[in-house]
Amino acid sequence: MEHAHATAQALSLSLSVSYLRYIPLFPLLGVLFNIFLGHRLGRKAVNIVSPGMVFLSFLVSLHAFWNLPEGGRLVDTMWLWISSGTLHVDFALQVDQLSAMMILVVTGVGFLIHVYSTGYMAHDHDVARYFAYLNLFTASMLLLVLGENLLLLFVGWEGVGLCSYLLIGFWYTDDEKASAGKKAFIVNRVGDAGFLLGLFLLFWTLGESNVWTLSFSTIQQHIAAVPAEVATVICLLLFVGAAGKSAQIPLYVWLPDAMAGPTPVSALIHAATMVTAGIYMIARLNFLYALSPTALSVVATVGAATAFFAATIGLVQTDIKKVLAYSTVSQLGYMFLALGVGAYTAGVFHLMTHAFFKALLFLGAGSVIHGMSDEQDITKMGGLKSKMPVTFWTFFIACLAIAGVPGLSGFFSKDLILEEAYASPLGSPMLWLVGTIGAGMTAFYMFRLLFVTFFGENRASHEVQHHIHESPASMTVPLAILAVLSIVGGYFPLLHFLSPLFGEHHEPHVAPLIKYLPTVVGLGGIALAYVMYVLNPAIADNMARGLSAFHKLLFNKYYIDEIYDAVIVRPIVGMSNWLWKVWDAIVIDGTVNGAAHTMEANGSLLRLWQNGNVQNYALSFLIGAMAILGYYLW
Amino acid sequence: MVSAVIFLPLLAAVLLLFMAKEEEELARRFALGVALVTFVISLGLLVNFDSSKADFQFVERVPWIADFGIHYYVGVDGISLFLVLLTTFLVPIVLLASWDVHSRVKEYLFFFLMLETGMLGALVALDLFLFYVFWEVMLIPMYFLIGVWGGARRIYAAIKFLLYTMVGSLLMLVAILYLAYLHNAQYGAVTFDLLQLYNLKIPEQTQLWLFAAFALSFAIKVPLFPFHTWLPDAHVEAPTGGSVILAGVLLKMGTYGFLRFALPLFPDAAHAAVPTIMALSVIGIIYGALVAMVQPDLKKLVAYSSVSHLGFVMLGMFAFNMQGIAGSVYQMLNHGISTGALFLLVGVVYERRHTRLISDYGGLWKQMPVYASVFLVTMLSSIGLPGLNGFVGEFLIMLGAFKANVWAGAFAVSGVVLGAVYMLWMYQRVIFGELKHEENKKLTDLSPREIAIFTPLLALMLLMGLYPQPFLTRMEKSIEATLARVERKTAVVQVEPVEPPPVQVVAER
Amino acid sequence: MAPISYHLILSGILFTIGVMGVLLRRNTIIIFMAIELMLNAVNLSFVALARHLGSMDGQLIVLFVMAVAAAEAAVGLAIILMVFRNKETINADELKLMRW
Amino acid sequence: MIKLPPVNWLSLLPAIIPAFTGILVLCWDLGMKNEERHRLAWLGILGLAITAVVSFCLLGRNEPAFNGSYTLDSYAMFFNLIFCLAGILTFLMSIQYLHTSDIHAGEYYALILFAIVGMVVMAAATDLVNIFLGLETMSIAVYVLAGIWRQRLQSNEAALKYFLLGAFASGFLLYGIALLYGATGSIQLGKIAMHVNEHGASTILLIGVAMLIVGFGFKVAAAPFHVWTPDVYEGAPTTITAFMAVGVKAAAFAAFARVFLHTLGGIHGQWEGILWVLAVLTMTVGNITALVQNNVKRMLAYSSIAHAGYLLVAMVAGKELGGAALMYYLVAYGLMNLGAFGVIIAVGRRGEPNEEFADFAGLGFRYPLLALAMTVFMLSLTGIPPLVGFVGKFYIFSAAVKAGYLWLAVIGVLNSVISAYYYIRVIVSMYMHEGDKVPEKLSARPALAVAILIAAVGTIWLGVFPSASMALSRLSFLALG
Repeated sequence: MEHAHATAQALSLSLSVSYLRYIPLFPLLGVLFNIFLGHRLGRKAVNIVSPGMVFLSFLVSLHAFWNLPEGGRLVDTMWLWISSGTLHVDFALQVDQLSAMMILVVTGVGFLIHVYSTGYMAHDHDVARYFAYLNLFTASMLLLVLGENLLLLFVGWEGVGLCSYLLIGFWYTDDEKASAGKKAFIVNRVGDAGFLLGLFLLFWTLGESNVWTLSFSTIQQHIAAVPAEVATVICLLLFVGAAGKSAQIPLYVWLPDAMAGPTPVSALIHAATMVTAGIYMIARLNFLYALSPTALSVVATVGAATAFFAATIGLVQTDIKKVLAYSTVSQLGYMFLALGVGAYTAGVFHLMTHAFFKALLFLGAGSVIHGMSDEQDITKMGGLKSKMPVTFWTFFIACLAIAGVPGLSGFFSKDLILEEAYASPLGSPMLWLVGTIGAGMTAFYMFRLLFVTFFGENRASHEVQHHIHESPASMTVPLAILAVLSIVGGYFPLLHFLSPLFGEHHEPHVAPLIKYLPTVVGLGGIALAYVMYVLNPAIADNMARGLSAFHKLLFNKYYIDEIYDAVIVRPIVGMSNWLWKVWDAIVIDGTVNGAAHTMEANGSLLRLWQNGNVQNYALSFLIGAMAILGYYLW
Repeated sequence: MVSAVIFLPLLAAVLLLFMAKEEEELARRFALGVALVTFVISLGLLVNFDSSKADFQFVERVPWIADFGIHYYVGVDGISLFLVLLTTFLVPIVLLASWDVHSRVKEYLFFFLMLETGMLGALVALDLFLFYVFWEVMLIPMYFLIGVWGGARRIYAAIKFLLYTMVGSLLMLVAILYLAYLHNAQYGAVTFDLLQLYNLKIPEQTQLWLFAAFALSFAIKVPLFPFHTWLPDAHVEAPTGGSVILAGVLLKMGTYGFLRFALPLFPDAAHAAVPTIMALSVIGIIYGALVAMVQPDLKKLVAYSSVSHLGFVMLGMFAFNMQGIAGSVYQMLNHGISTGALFLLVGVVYERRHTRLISDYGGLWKQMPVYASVFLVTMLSSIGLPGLNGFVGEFLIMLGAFKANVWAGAFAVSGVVLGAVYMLWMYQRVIFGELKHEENKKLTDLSPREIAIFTPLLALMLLMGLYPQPFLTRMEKSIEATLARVERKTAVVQVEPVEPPPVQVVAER
Repeated sequence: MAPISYHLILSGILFTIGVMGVLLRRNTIIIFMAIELMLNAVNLSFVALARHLGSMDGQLIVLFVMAVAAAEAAVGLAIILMVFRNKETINADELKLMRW
Repeated sequence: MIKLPPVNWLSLLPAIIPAFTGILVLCWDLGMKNEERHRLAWLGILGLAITAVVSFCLLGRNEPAFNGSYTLDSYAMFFNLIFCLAGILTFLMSIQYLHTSDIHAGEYYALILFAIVGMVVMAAATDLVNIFLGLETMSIAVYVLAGIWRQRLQSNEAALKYFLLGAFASGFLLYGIALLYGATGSIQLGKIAMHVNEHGASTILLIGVAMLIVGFGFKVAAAPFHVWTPDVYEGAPTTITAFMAVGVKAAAFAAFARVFLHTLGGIHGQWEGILWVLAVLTMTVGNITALVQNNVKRMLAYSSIAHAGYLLVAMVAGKELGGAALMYYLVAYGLMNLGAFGVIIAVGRRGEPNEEFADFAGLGFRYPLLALAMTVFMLSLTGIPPLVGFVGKFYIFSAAVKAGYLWLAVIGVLNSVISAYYYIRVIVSMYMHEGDKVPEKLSARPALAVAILIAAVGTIWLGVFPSASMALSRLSFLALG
C-alpha cells in the first residue's frame, strides 16, 4: 500500500480566518475567572462558568469543523512571536482535518468531564483551584493541537505537562501525591528534552538549504531538503518526546503513579487527551517519519512491546484505577504500533475511539469510588451491579468496546490496526501476533475487573456497604453520553475524513484467519474471565498461589520503579552531594582559602625577622648591600 | 540624558547623608522617589531609542584626563539599553522590599543608591578607564551591604566577595593599560576610547593573554564554573535587597563585559577560547543544577541556580551566532527578573520566620495561597516553562548552542531537565505537604506592599514570554555589529555583516 | 707617591672594620664609634682621590663630612644618654621593646 | 678684601624662609607661658604657607645657583609643595597632640622646620655634597624628633635605632659618593651625567652606584633596608611618624630620582635590574607582613614600605612617564597617609593611644564623619577609584606597562589585592564590629579636624579631577631636562 499521501495540492486551500483564537481563549478566560473571582462567587458560579467556557470553545470548534474547506485548512495568525536572525516564529493557529478531529474530541470529552467533575468534586472545598487547573489544561491542549508550528506545539506540550503536575498533586497535603506530580513533570521534561533536540536538528538541517521555518506546512513543502539518515535521528529524538508524553516503554513509569490525582483528571488527562499528544505529533509529522523506515519500525516495535508489557501487568492489579492506567498504556502502545506500520489513519481512529471508552471507564471507576466512599481496591468491592445500575451498564458497554467485541467502536479501530500490522510492508506477522495476544489479555483483565467489581456479593465493611448509592445525575448523564459515543464512535466516516492528510485509505485485504482471530481471542478472554471470576472464584486464588513468583513479579510491576530509583535517582543525588561537599567545599574553596592562609603564614614568618635588635637590622642591611655589590662584581 | 540617569542616584545618596538619623520614613520615601524618577528618565531612553541604528546613541563625551586621552564618554546601544532599564527597574522594587530593614536605614539607602550609580555607569561607559572606575565603584557599596546588614558569616562572605572580584579586575587593569599603549604604538596616541580600540590589530599571541586577563575578571563576576564559590556565600549572607541586586544586575556585569569588551576586542583569542568556555559553561549548567538539588538552605539553592542560569547565558554568547547571543542577552534580563523575584520571595518568608532552611517550611499553600501562587509562577519562569520569559531566552540559547556545537546543545538541554528537578523538589518541600511546624500556622499572607512589589515582576514575566519582539528587534542591530566585530579575525577592515539574505519562506498568509 | 689603589684598599679595609664593629659589638657607644670609623675611612678615600684627580672638591668634601660627623656625634650621644637614663643599659640586645 | 661671589638669593628663598621661621619659633618660645604654646604652631604654619606660595610662584623658572651645585627648577619647587603640605598638616595635627603627650612644643616645632630646610636643600641640590648635606640636616633633626617624647621608652628606642642605622646608611651613601667622584672626577651631577653618557660605566662607578642604592634604599625604606621602619614608626610620636612617612620619604625620592633618573639615566640598563628586584621585594614584604599586624599604626608603617615599592616601580619605569608618575604618586601617598595618621591621632586619648584594630570597633556608626574619612583614606590606599590612590597607581602602572615592564605591573597589581585585605580590615572593624571606645569629640579639636578635612578633600578631589595635577607633575619632571 504505497503512501500516495497528499502532495502540495492540500496546501493550496488555506483560508485565513480570525475566530480560531477564541477556541483556546475561552478556557483561558475560565482560568482567570476561577483564579480571581472563583473564591468570592462560590461553588455555584464556578460550576457553571468552567464547563460553560469549554462548551463555548466546543461550539467554535464545531463552527470551524463545518467551514473546513475540502482538503484545505484554516489559519489564524495572531502576532509575530519570536524573530531573531534567521529564526522567524509566528503565534499562529491552524485547523486541518487532523486538528479538527482532535479539538472536537478534546472539547467534547473535556466538556463531559467538566460536568462530571462538578458532581465528583461536590464536597471538595477547593473547587475554584481545581477548575482553574482543568481549564488551563484544556487551553494548553487546544494550543497543542492548534499550533501552526512545531514551537507552538511545544508550548502546548509543556503547558499540559504543567497542568498534569498541578492536577496530580491537587490534594497537595498528601506528600505521596505531590511527589507523584513531581515525578510526572520530570519524566515529561526528560521527553521534552529529546523533543527539543529533535526540533533544533530539524531547524538547522532545513536551514542548510536556506529554508528558515518551523511551521508544518512549509516543512512539508521542503521535506526533500532533509536527508534520510538525519531524518531518522530527528524522528527518533521526537519519538523520545512522544514516549515521554504518551507513556511508552522507557518513560511510562509516571502514568500509573499519576492516578494519585482526582479521577476526572485521570479520565481527561491520562486517558483521553494529554497522553494522545505523542500520537498526534507523530501523525502531524507523518511526512517526516515517512522518510525513515527505521524510525517507523522502532516506533512500531516499542508500541507493540508496550502494549504487551502493560497488558501483562494489568492482569493482576487490584487497584481499579491502576488497572485502567496500565490498560491506557497498553492501548497507546497499539496506537504507536499503528503509526509505526504507516497506518496513520488507523492510529488516529483508535485514538478517538479510545478517548471515548477509556474516559467512560475512568468516569465509571470514579463513580464506583465515589459510591464506595473512596475505596479503590476491587478485592473489597463486588455486587455493585444491583446497587449502581447506570454505572454498571455504561461500564459494561465500555468493556465490550475495549475488548473489541464486533459492532462496538473498539472493534473497528483495534482490528484495523492489527490487520494493518500484518498487511503493511512495514508491519510483520510477529507484530500482529503480539497485538492479538495483547488484545486477548485486554479483554481478560477488563472483564476480570468488571466481574470482580460488579458481580458476586459485596466484600466491603458494613457501614461502607450501607452508603453505596448511585451517583447523582451530573455524573451519570455524561456516562450515558459517553456510552453512546463508544458504541457509535466506530461508525464515524473518519477514515475518509482524514484522507487529504494521510492519503486514500485502502481496506487491507488479509486472509480471513488473520482478520477474525483477534475477535475470537478477545471473546475467549471474556469467557475465561467469566469462568475464573464468576463461576468459580477459587480458580483465580489457587492460580495466583500456584504461579506465586510470577504473580508477585507482575503485581510489583516488574520492580521497574525500584530499578529506576536505584539506577538513576539515587546515583544523581549521591553525585550532587559529593560534588557539593567535596568539590565545592574542599577543592575550590580550599584553594581560595589556602591562598589566603599561605599569605598569612608568610606574613608571620617575615614578621619574625623584625626581632627588635638593632644589630639584626644592621645585618639585614649588610646582606642587602652585599647582594647588590655581588650583582655588580659578577 | 544618560548622565542624568547615572548621577541622579548619587546626588540623592549624598543628600541622604545630610538627613537626620531619626526620620527613617522620610529617607525611605525620598530614596524610593529618586529611584522611580531615575526609572522614568531611563524609560525616556527606551522610547526614543532608534532600533535601526547599530552604533551607540545618546552619546556624551567630555575630556577628563587630557594626558591619557581619557574622556567621560558614555552611550547606549541595543545591548546595554535593556540592562540599564533592568537596573533602574529593579532598584525601586528592592527599595520597596527593604521597608522592613530597621537598622541604620539611612546608610543602607545611601549604599544602594551609590550602587545603582556604579552599575549604571559601568553599563554605559564607552571609555575603558571610565568603565574600570565604575566597575570598582560598584564593589564598595555591595561590600558594605553584605558586610554590615548581612547574616552570621557576613564578614567572611563580604571580604571573599571583594578580594575575589578585585583579583580579576586588577589584572584587567593591566590589560587595559597594555591595550592603551598598543594603540599608542600603532596609531601614535594613547587612548582608552573603546571604538578606536576595536580597530587595533593585535597579534594573536598577545591577544590570548589580553583576552585571558579580561575573561578572568568577567568570569569571576559571571560566575563561570571554577570561580563561583563566592556567590553562594555572598548570596546567603547578603540582606534580601542585596541578594536581589547582586543576582539581578551585578552578575550581568560579567556577561555584559564579555559581550562588550572581551569578544569584540580580541576576536582571534575569542575564537580560540570557544571550546574551553563552552565546556566551562556546560559544566556550570549541570554542576549548578546538581549542587542546587542537595542544598538545605533556600538562598544557597537559588544562588546555585543562578550559576546554572548564567552558564546558559555564557553558552549562548559563545555560540557566536545571532540566535545564541540574542538569547543570552534576553536571558540576562529574564534571570534578573525571575531570580530577583525568587530572592524577594525568600526574603518575604525570611522576614517572617528568620530561617532559610527548607526543612523549617512546608505546607505553606494553605497558609499563604497568594504567596504560593506567586512563587509558582516565578518558579515556572525560572525553569523556562514556555509562555513565560525564561523559555524564550533558553530556547534561543540552546538553538544557537546546538548549531555551534551539537554536544554542548545536548548537555544544555539536560540542564533544563535538572533545572526542573531541583526547583520542583524545593517547591514541594516548601509549599506542598502538611503544615507541620507550629510557627508556620501564624504566617500572614502577602501584604499590599509586597503584592505591589511582585505585580510588575509577574507582569513582565508574562509579557516577555508572550511578546518578546520589542526587546529582540531593538537588540538585533547591535548584536549584528558585535558579531561582525567578532568574526573579523585580524582583518581590520570594518566588515558589514555579510550573511546570505535568508530566504524567508513563510506559509502564505 | 704610592698609587691610588693602595689608599682605596686601605679605606676599604677601614670601612669593613667599621661595619664589623657595628655588627659585633654590644655596647651602643662602641657601635657609634665604629660608624665614625666608617666615615673617616670614606674621608681617607676622598683625600686620596682628590690628590689623584688633582681637584680640590675632594678636600672640600672632607671638611663638610667632618662637620656633619661632629653634629651627628653630639646628637647621637645625647640620644644614647637619654636611653641610658631611662633604661640603665645601653646594651643593644636589651633594647627590644618593639618587635614583630 | 675677599669679594663674595654673586649669590642667587632667589633660589635659596624656599630654604631660608623655614629656617628663619624656625629660629623665630625658638626665640618666641623662650618668653612664652606654657598654655599659649599652640601659637608657635600657627607661626610655623604661616612660615610654611609663605614658603609654599613662594615655591608655587617660582615654579616656572630654571636657574642654576652656586655655580651648578644648587638649582631653582620646577622639579625642586614641586617637591617643596609636598614638603610644605606635609609640614602644615603635621603642625595642625600636633597642636592638640602635644597636650595629650608632654612634649615640649618649642623644640618640637623648630626641629620640624629645620628638617624641612634639609628637605628643600636635598630636593634642589644638583651636587652630591649638597645632597649629602641636605640629607644629614634633615636626618639629624628627625633623629631627635623621633625621640622627643622622652618619657616613653618606645620613643627613646625608636630614636636610637633610627640614629644608629641612619648613620650606618649615610656611611654607605658617602662611600658611594666617593667612588662616584673617583670614577667621574667630579661631584657635580651635570658633569657626572656627561661623563657617564660618554664613557659608560666603569666598575668603580658601578660599585659607587651600588653604594648609592644602599644609602638611598635605607632612607626610602626599600626592602632589605626597611627593617628599621616598623619599630621607628611605631615608637615615634604619631605626628612625627606621619611627617617621616611622607616628608622624609618624599625628600629621599627627590634626590634618588634626580640622581638615578636624570644623572645616571644613561646607564639605565645597569641599575634597573637591581631596582626591579628591590621594587618587587619591597612591595611583597611590605604587604605580606602588614597582613598579620594588629596595631593599625604598625600596619601603616608596613603599608608605607609597600608604597615605597610602588614608587620604586615608577623609578624602574624610567624617564618618559616614570618620573612624573613618581612625583604624582608622592602627592597622593602624602595626602592619604597624613589623613590616615590624623585619624589615628583623633581616635587616641590622653594616656591610651588606641592604635589596635579592636579600638576602632564600632566607630563607623557612632562617629560617622571620622569613620567616613578613614574609609576614604583606606580605600584610596587600596587603590579603589575614583580616589587619588587609584589614579596614582594607574599612573605608575601605565608608566611600567609603557616601558615594557609587564610582569612588574602584574606583581604590583597582585600586591594591591593583598593590601586590600589589611586596609579593609580597618573598615571591617569600624563598620562591622560592635565597640564602645569613645574618642574625644572632633569638634573639641578644630585643628586636627581641619587637617583631616584637607587630606580627605585632597584625596577625593585629586581622584575625581586629576588632570591638572598630573600635567603639573609631568611638566615639572621634564624641567629636569
